Parts: sequence; structure tokens; C-alpha cells
Amino acid sequence: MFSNLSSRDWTMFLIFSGVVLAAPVLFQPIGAAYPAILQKFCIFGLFAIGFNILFGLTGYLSFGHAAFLGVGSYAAVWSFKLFTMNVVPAVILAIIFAGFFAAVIGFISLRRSGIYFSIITLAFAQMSYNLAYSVLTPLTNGETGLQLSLNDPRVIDHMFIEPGAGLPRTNFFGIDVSGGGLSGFYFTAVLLIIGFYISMRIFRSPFGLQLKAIKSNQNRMRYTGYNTRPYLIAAFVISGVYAGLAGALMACTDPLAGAERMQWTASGEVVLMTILGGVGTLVGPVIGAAVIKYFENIFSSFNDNTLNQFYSFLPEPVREAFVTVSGLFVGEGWSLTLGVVFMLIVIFLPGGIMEGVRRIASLFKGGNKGDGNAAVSGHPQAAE
Amino acid sequence: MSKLIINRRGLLKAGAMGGVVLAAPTHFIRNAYAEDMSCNMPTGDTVVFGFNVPQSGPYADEGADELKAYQLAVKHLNGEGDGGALATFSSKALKGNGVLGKKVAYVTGDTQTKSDAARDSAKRMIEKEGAIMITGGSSSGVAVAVQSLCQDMGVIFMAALTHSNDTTGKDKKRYGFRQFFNAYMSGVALGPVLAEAYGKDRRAYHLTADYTWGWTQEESIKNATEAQGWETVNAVRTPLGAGDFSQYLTPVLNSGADVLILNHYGKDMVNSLTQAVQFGMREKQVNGKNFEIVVPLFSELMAEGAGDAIKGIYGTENWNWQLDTAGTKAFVQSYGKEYGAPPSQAAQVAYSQAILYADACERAGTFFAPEVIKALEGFEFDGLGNGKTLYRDSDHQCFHDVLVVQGKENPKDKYDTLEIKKIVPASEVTYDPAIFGGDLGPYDAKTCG
Amino acid sequence: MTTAEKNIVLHVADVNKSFGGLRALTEVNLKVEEGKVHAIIGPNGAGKSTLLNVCIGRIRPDNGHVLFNGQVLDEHEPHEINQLGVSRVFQTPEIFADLTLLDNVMIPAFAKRDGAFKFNAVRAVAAEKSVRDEAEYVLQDVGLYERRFDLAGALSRGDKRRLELGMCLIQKPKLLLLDEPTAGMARHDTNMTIDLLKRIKSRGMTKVIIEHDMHVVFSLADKISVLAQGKIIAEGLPDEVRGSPKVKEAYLGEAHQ
Amino acid sequence: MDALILQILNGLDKGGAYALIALGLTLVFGTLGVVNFAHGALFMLGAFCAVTFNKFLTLETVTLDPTQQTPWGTAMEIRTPVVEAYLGDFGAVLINYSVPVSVLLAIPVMLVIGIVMERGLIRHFYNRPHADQILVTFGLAIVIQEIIKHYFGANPIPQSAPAMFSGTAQVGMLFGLGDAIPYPWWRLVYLFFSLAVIGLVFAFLQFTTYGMVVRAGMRDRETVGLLGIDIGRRFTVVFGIAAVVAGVAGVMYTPVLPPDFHMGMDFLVLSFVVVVVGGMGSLGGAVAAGFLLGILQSFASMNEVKSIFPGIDQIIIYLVAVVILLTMPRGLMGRKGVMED
Repeated sequence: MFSNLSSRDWTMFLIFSGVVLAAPVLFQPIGAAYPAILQKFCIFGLFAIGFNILFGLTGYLSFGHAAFLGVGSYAAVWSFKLFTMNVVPAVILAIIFAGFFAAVIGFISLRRSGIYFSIITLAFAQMSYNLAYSVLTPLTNGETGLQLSLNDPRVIDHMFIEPGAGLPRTNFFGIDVSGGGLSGFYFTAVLLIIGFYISMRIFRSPFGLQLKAIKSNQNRMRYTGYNTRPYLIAAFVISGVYAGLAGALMACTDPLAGAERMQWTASGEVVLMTILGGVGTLVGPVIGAAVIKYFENIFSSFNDNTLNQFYSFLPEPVREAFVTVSGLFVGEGWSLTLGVVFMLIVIFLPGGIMEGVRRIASLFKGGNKGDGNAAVSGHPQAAE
Repeated sequence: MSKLIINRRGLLKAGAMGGVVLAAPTHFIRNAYAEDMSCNMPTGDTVVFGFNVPQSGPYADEGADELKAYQLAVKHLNGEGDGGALATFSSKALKGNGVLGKKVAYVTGDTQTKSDAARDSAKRMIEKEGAIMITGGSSSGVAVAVQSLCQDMGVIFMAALTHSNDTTGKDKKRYGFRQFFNAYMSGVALGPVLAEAYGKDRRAYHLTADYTWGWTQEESIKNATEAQGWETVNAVRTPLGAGDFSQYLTPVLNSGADVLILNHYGKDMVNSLTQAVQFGMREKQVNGKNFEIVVPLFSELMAEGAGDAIKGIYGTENWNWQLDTAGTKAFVQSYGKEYGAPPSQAAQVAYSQAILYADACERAGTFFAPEVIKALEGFEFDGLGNGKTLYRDSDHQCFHDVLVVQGKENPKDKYDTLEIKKIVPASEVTYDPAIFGGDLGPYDAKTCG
Repeated sequence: MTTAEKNIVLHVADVNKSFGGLRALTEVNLKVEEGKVHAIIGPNGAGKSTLLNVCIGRIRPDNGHVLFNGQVLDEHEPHEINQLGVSRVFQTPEIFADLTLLDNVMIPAFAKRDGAFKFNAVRAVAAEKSVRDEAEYVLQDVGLYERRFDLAGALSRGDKRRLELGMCLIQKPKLLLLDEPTAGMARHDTNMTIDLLKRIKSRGMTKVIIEHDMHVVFSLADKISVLAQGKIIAEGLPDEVRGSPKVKEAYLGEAHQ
Repeated sequence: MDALILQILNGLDKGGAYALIALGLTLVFGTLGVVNFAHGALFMLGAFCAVTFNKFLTLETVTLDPTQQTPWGTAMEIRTPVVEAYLGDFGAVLINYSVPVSVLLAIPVMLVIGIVMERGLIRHFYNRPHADQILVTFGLAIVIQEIIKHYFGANPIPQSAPAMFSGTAQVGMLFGLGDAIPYPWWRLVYLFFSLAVIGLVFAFLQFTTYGMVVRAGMRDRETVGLLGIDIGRRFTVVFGIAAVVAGVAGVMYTPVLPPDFHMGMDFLVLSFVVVVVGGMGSLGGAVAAGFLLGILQSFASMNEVKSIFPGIDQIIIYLVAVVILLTMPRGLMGRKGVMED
């Protein structure tokens, strides 16, 4: 077992797990230590890790991965409604459905490559979204989103317990997952760590190498004796399963599934997360996901009050000027800031945030070998 | 707190499963200690309200209006400014010294008009910033989503703009309250006015936004107009955000219909109405009558967006700043002085929801959610602008006068877009809550996490 | 005749191929014997590369067949043809530029060991000791061992071609197709490549070489076919071909143009 | 019959809009090899050229009249038009024709915007992976969109067509169907306008030396570069043209669709689908796909069709895109090797 990962990989894995598990303490200073956002970090981290297995390794840019997220969510909520509030069957069901859905869509769309592939996946996701929003309302509850209700059958739960007055919470064998609280976070965190570990193993395995080779030169792969289609489909299904798992976790921590989860903007978001963090790197996508979710949730919450407090050390007229200027970038201006961040990062750090991390690391090492190399090639290097 | 208590039968069954350990129910019996504690009970000298409004996306302007109104309400609650409608408000519990002696502070968030984002934002305010109450929103999907979250978290949700019957119908929640009117009330109010203006022998063609709000409005308006003797020729669903509606509008032209009813809101409404007018529908003669367009739900902001196309079009509103009530005048004065423009109905609903919650706490003498809920349920009040209003206990829907308005032919300025044609008394739009079903759920407070 | 037939590894039988109005291959017949180095020479545009492309399934012939050990090749997918034991070095090197040299060579080794598809995601590459040893051996063979951790994209053209050769060699193909293995190489590189090809000649794999450089052809080939305007105009041992007037004409014709 | 003709007109009209947006996008794809997610923002900027011009014409001075009070108790504002008053009758004419006049203004404005964008940003991304291009142009699109929102608000701002074109034309007369087919004049104008712009772009590429170089560049960028032609400057111009085409399309569309800050994003996905269905790097393909999808969308929205396939109008574009891309590997007219990796 231990020979499978190098000691460097183990170090990275341990640091990663440590940071994730200690997040409720570590993220306190930046105001992102409450359960809901920590859960979102983990969930979108998983989503991006899975997406990266497809995009980062094979170079196939799917613009429709949100569809699998949505399918996972719907499957999980249905499991809560029909069977039990325990999250385990919900997660399993979501993975099965998302995997199956991904297999079908992957089988069809992987007949094409490049942007043609991207558009086919986009088209499938948009069709799913539009139908879920309207015609499929009996299955998805349309715009309102699929929710739990008091008269859900929940057959398995009803065999053992009498329903209480209100809606039950989702649980992991008795531990609350939904309804806020750190137990929900730790549930997602453990799955994130498992997901990260699996992705790491995939990256380091011959399968991962073969996927990278497909990205590098698919023709050569064919003339080298590989049937590349099953490889691509496998990668597509794996990333679809990750998306389904992320969707299931969204439903577990907050039992509601809405159609907008499948919209192209949601698919685009995971693409941006992955690129922002660093395509083809192991940790990058998780960081990208966290950055985007942080902006969306924290920057949007700053209002003039918050700013006045923040600049309270300044004298009145200066403070007002500061508040007015920074007011453009927070609160309702959070998306402006996000746009600026996208541009700055990609202009100055080709290869995403991980490229920056690498540069800083090489600066500390004092060596310029790796640094020069990366700067010249301008492409994201394989995972570190 | 939802309690699930294992009964003996259940235990026996579990035993019979052969040692299957079911720890699940045990957690439901916990937090007996929390009986008198609601989520985020304020401990210091401030109490935090959470304003969850759309700040990005198509409804950002509406969200900005709501936020302005909330900030004004906070000022008035804390005894700053001119006190606004607190002076005219029938309940005199609020003293202008905050709520229950605690100064009101607030936090804000962006719903993006998306259920997930709205819930994330609400969770942040509840979990991180300790908000005792969440209010805001500009769509029914978001309202229903946030409402169910708040029920689960044990935090009261005071919905702002949401017009679907479902919000206080099949999706109603014990912790959710709506001051805004709904599609059913729009239909009941609008039907007779339409029959009076356009005659009883009319053939209507519906274009409906293809999602739950659109459907409930289509159904409500259909019922109301058919009760007046109208015939519904066709009801066509259009995709949300279609942009160009020409392909749905041209079939109307030769369908034999002489009224077009647009069950659209926001940008869809602006686009479909503008385009319908471009297709000459206002000048058309069908069946020897003038062709007419009706937009059942209006908003001032969208009326402004539609420009000239809105002139002469009938619709309904929850409230309008030109309304002649003491509460309206006080609020319009206060808001106008602060922001230099009259408030929209979004602002009014936001303002009154914040005041109503604060008042309920004051009257209940506690922030403990179940008590506040009981204070709101069945509460009758006046002086916040809508006239005499009842917060019905069985579905948490407010019943007050509904306005039938018409686009003004010669507006004085850009705020003068709509003209009040009829004030339909609350008694006429009141209905039996049973027709929409739903279940409010329990009062029990939950704790956060 | 029968014994000779048995030893035929590659048999191109009456292959025709035209692109639009242009006839690229006309009634081409070719028999390559086991263990031999068979060179195909001819002026530019004679159809040499088309012929190789037909052999590896990149192009389907209009009619006729390509038989490999008695199996019809032209109906197979490229990866199936490779799995049957046919590898190819391209005219412009086809390598995995973003991967290290070691990875470049290990990938074909996996294909040889695991077949066209195997979901091998459990073990790490680093744990595949035997494949790695083999890859390192091959890299030594082609003289690139020292650079095994470099990215393949950083190699010179000549090194890339040698790497590609290594990628083919590790699969121990029954038939190796080489499309101008020394094109565009400096003299020194060419000589190194010739040495390499000579060294592996003894390993018993059959080779088909397309080559421009007569020096290379005559130092390697056991048998030579001359292709001109899509037709085989001469065939035989190197010495026979060297003296053939037809061949001279074909090349001179090209020179005149 | 009349219903069909109306739907064909609708489809052509929609198709014209799709084609105009897609044209610039595919031009940039084909020549510069850049995936430009900010193209929708250019369309939106064009529309806001018209809004700005109209705002300028209707500029007012505000004086407070303390003797009169607004219902909310502040001094009444007296608004007097400045520009319109200064220009007199001509001002009224200008306001009436503000949309078509804005087209003339939008051309230089969008050209400058396009050139600045290309020189300042896009240029540095020619040789970067598509992923980087997507991120930077998407970031740019958000920034542009938020700036517009900051100045103009989130609400749509209606623009009216010139009075002459605000009524409906009786197209039915042409087919002997009487007044069964009324069609808005402005939509007809838009259709002819889009055809004219498409024609101009094609003529430019076909008949000018500039265009020849650009076409050659679309086919083989490296070789053209090797010929010693300053391809960089040509690329700047190509990007400028793409921006202008998107911009004027936006201006002319304002009477049909009241513009708001988000309209670029609304059209972004659709225009990508159109470009790809047409085939990457093919101008003819983009135009053909634009009209094809426009017409199919119109047909799918007919009640007769919807009653057989519920919801078909919601997905028709995507369904057609999938079917076309699966049957024709490179879209309607795509060339090999463009954006396939």
C-alpha cells in the first residue's frame, strides 16, 4: 500500500487532511468558519476534484457537469422522501444515478472532441435544466425545488420510529448532518478527504498516466494500442460520480434540490474553479472552489456598516472615501471583484493559484530551476 | 425541535432485525435544555436582523429597494429619523428604543434570485452572524426555499416579494410569514374590473412563464375571468428568460382571442409586453372589439422598464405609493426624504415586514420564536400603508386591500407610471385556506446546529 | 513458394487508393518476409506514406487488402492493429510532449501488457517495477536514459524520433514500420540512428522502412521496393535495385521536375 | 398558412440576431484562435451605446422649486431638457431616430473598444491554453457587466424605434393573404439590417486584400505569419470588426429587447451553440446555423408542435445541436483541426 504513494504525496495528503479537519479553527480569522460555508467548500471542492479528473487529465472540457450534480441532488432528496433520512443510502443512490447518467451522456458526447464535445455536454445539461424547471416538475418540483414534506412515505424510517411533529433532519446513523452544525461539516470533510485520496491515487496510477497521455497526444495513444474511448468514458463517469456525490452532499446538508443547480452557469462555475486553482493539479481545484465560494458568500455580505467598522481607525472624511471606494467591490459588487480576481490571476499566474504557490515555494527554496521551467512553458505542470 | 420517540413496537422490531444498531432516533430526544431558547437568542445589547435580498442578477434593483426600506425600518426601530409609519401603526408596542430594549443591527446577503445562493446566504446570517430573523427575497422559488430552511433552523422568515399561491399554500411553514398578496387574490381582484372595462364576452389567450408561480397565476386568473363569463382560448407556456417572445406572440394574432394575458414577471414581462405592443396588438380589432393586453402582476420598476408599452394596461399591485392612507403617507414621506424617490411596493413590503416582526417580539415580550409566531398569528393591525390588515393564523397570509392599477397615459414623471383604478377590499379577496392545502408544521423551536 | 508464403509477415494485396481524382496507390502488391528489413523508396509523392497509413489503419484502401500474418488489417481500428503487433514511427515524431521520457516509454509497455483497455487505477505507476525497469532499459538502448525525467517536448527532433523508436521497441512488435526515421536529422544523428537500427536488427522483428536517404537504405535493407506514382516499379535485393534503369528514371524524372 | 409565414419571419428575425452575434465570435475563433467569453458583453455594450446616446439627448437640468412639494415632502424638481432644447427641432428628430443614429456612433466606439481589448488583453492570450482564455475573457465579461450595472442599474431601459417604423407592416399583402400577417416594421428592418451586415462582412473578406489575408490566416495562421505579413495588426482589425458587428447588432436590437446589463450573458451560451453548430471557424456555417436554429425554434414553439412534444420549445436548440454535431463531426461547415483538441 505504502509503496503506491511517494512520501511527498503522503505529506501533501496529510497536510491537506489536516487543513480540512482543522478548518473550523483555521478559517476563523477570515470569517469563513461557520458550518454552511465550510460544507460548501468541501462540496464544491469534491465537485472540482472530480471535474479535474476529466478536464485536468484528459483535457476534455465538459460544460455540462452541473447536470450530474443536479441528478445526484434529486436522487438523494428522493431517497430521503421515499426511504430514510439516513444519508448513506442517499449518497449511494445519488452515485448510482449520476454514474449512470454520466455513462449515457459520456457515451454519446465522447464521440466528438474539443469544443464540439464541450457544446454537446452543454446542450445535454441545458436540456436537463430546462426540462427539470418546467415539464419534469412532478419529478423535480420545478422552480421551487424538490423538498421534504410531512407526508413523505419514508418507508424505512417509519418501520422503526414514529414521525415527530416537524420535518426530520438527515442523519448519519444518528448524527445530524443537516440543520447546520459541525457534524454536517465533518461528514462532508471526511468524504472530501476520501475523494481527494482517490483522486490522488488515480493521478499516480497507470490509468491516470494514460489519461494524461490522451490529453497530450490522442493519436499516438491509438497507434500505441490503446482504445481511448473506454478510458475517456471511464474518466467521464468517475468525474460524473464525483459530481453526483457533491450533489448528494448538498442535499444531505440541506435537503432541497433545485433545477438551477443544473444551469450552464453552474457548469461554468466548476470550470472556473478548476482553472482558477490550477488545471491538472491535485489541490488546485479545491482552492479554486473555496476562493469562489468565499467571494460569493463573504464578500457579498459586506455592507456600509461592515466597512465603517473595518475602517473605524480612520478619521471621518478619509473613512468615508475608503468606504465609498471599497463599497464598489463588496456587497452587491462582489461579482465585480470576482471578475477582477479572475483576470489578475490568469494574467499574472498562468496555471492558476497553484502556479503562484509553486513560485513562492521555489522562491523559498532559493532554487530557480523549477521556476524558470514553469515560466517558460507557461502550461500548468503535472500535480505537485 | 422535532421529537421522534421510539415506541416499544419500534424497539422490538429493531431488536428483531438481529442486532441492527439504530442509533438514529436518540438524537431526536436531545436538547431538552433548549426549551426556552430559540436559535440566536440575542444575549448582548443588540439584536441582529438578516436582510436577504437579490443584489446581483436581474432583480438587483428590486433588491436594492428592499434593502433601502429595511435600513429605514432599522432606523425607525432604533428611534432615529422621523419614525415613519411607526407613528401611524396601530400597535403602539414599539417605543423607538430598538426591540425589547435591544438596539437593532442588521446583516445583508445576496440571494442572486437562486434558491441555493439564497439559502447559503441565509445560513451565513444565521450561523455566523447570529441573525434572529431573516427577511427579503423577490421570487417565490427563493421564498419557499428560504422559508423551509428557516423552519428547519428555528428562525422566523418574513417573506418580501413572493406572489405564488404556494408560499402560504401548499408550501406554507410555521416559521414563514407573508405580507404580500398572492396570485389568487390578484385574480379575484382583477376579474370584475376586467369584466367591467372590457365586457363579459371576451376570449382570453394566456402566455405563462413555465414555472410554478406562472402556473398558479395562470390558474387563478383563468378561474377569475371565467367566472366573469370569459372564455380561455389557449394557455401557452413560455420558457423562463426567453428574451424574444415573437414565436409565442404571433399565434395570438389569428387565434380569435381578443385579450392577451401575460403571466410573466420581471424581464420576461418587460420583453413580452414590449414585443406584444410592437406586433400591433394594442391597435388590433378582433371580434369587433379592441384587442387588450393584461398583466396581472405589476411592479413599478418593471413598469418603468417597459416604458410606453405599459400605458393603459390593467394589473394588480400589493401597494402603491399614491395610495391614500395615513400609513402610506407617513412611509412615503420618510422614504422620500431619505432617498429622494418614492418607494416601490417591494420597499413597502420589506419595511412593513421588518416592523411587524419587531412589533411581535415587543408584544410577545421575548425573542423566543414560538411566542413571536403566536404574537403574529391572527394579529390585526392598521397604519402600515395597506389599511386594515389581518395576519391569518391558519396560513400566515396577510389579508388587506388589493389594488387594481392601470398604466398611466400621461405620467408626470418617471415615478408616476401607474394609476390606482380600484381598491378591492380585503373581505373580497379572502379565501378559505383549505383550498391550497399544506401544513404549517410545529411551533417547537430548534437550536442552531 | 509455400515455405516463402509462410514467412510472409505483411502482405499488401492489390491495394488501390485514390483521393478525389488523384490515384495515390495503384494495384500495389508487397510481401514482407519475417525478420527482414524491407525498405520502400521512391520519389516524393510516390505514395509511400499513404501505403504505411493503409497498413496501420489510418487510411482505408478503396479495394485490396493488407494481410498481417494472414489477418486482414484494413478492417481493424488502429489500436487493434497495434495490439496485433504492428508499431509505427511517424515522419513527424508523435510523442507525448507533456510527459517525461520515462512515462512516454512506459505507456506503450502498459498497452503491451494490459491490452487496449484496462482500468488500472489501483496500483501507482511508481509501483510498477517491472515495467519501469523495462522502460529504463529501452531508454538506455536509444541513448536517452540520462534525460528520463525531462519532458519529451523539450527534446531535439532527432531525440524525439529516437524516443518514438524506443516507444515502439518496448512493445516488441512483430512488425515495425518506420517512416523516414532519419528525415531532417543532422549527419551525426543519422549515424546514431542507423547504429541503433542495426543493433536491433538482430532482435528478429520485421521492419518496413520508408527512407529518402540512400545511405540509410543501403546500409540497412535486406530488400527494397521502389514506388513511383503509386505503383511498385521495381523490387529486389539492394544491389539489384541499385542497378535498375527504371529506378534511375523515376528518380531522374523527379529531379527534372 | 399565415401562422407558418409568421413563424418563418420570426425565425428569420431571430436567426438574424443569432447570426450577427455568432459571426464575430467565429471570426475571432477562426483567425485568432481565441475563445472569447466576453463577446456577449460586446453585444451588450453596443446596446448601451444606444442607451447612452438617448440619455445624452434627453439630458435635463434639475432645479429645485421650494414652493412646490413632492408627495414625499421634498422640494419639487423642475426638469428642463438641455440638449434637445439646444438643438431645437433637430433635437426632436434625433431623439426619434436615436437608435439608427446610435448605429453610426457605435461603429467608432466599438472599434475603439475592440482594439483596446485586443491590444490590451486578448493579444497576450493567443498562445495560452483555451482554459486561460476562458477565464480571462469571462472575468472581463463580468467586469464590463458590473460596471454597466453600476451606472445604469439592473432594470431594463426601453428604447423606442423611430415612429416611422413603430407600427406593423402588412406582410400578408405580398402573399394575397390580406391583413392576416401583420409584422412589426422594426423587425423587418432588423432582418434586412442583419442581412446587410452579413453581406458587408463577407464582401470585406472576399474582395479586399485585407480580407484575403484574414481568410488565409483563418486557414493557416503560421504560414501567413511566415510570409512576413504583419499578422498582428490584421488580428487587431479583425477583433475590432467582430466588436463592431456585435455592437451594431446590439444597438439595433434595443427596440425589440429593452437592454439591461445581463443581456450579454443571456446571449452568450446561445451564440456559442450557434457558432459550433455552424462549424468552428466557418463564417457561412455560423450564418446558416443562426438562421436554421432561429427558424426551428420558432416552429418548435407552435402550439401544434408543443401539444405533441411538451416542452420541446425549451430544448429544441440544444437537441438540434446534439443531433447535428453527432451526424456531422464538425458542424454544418466546420474545417478540420479547428478547436478539436
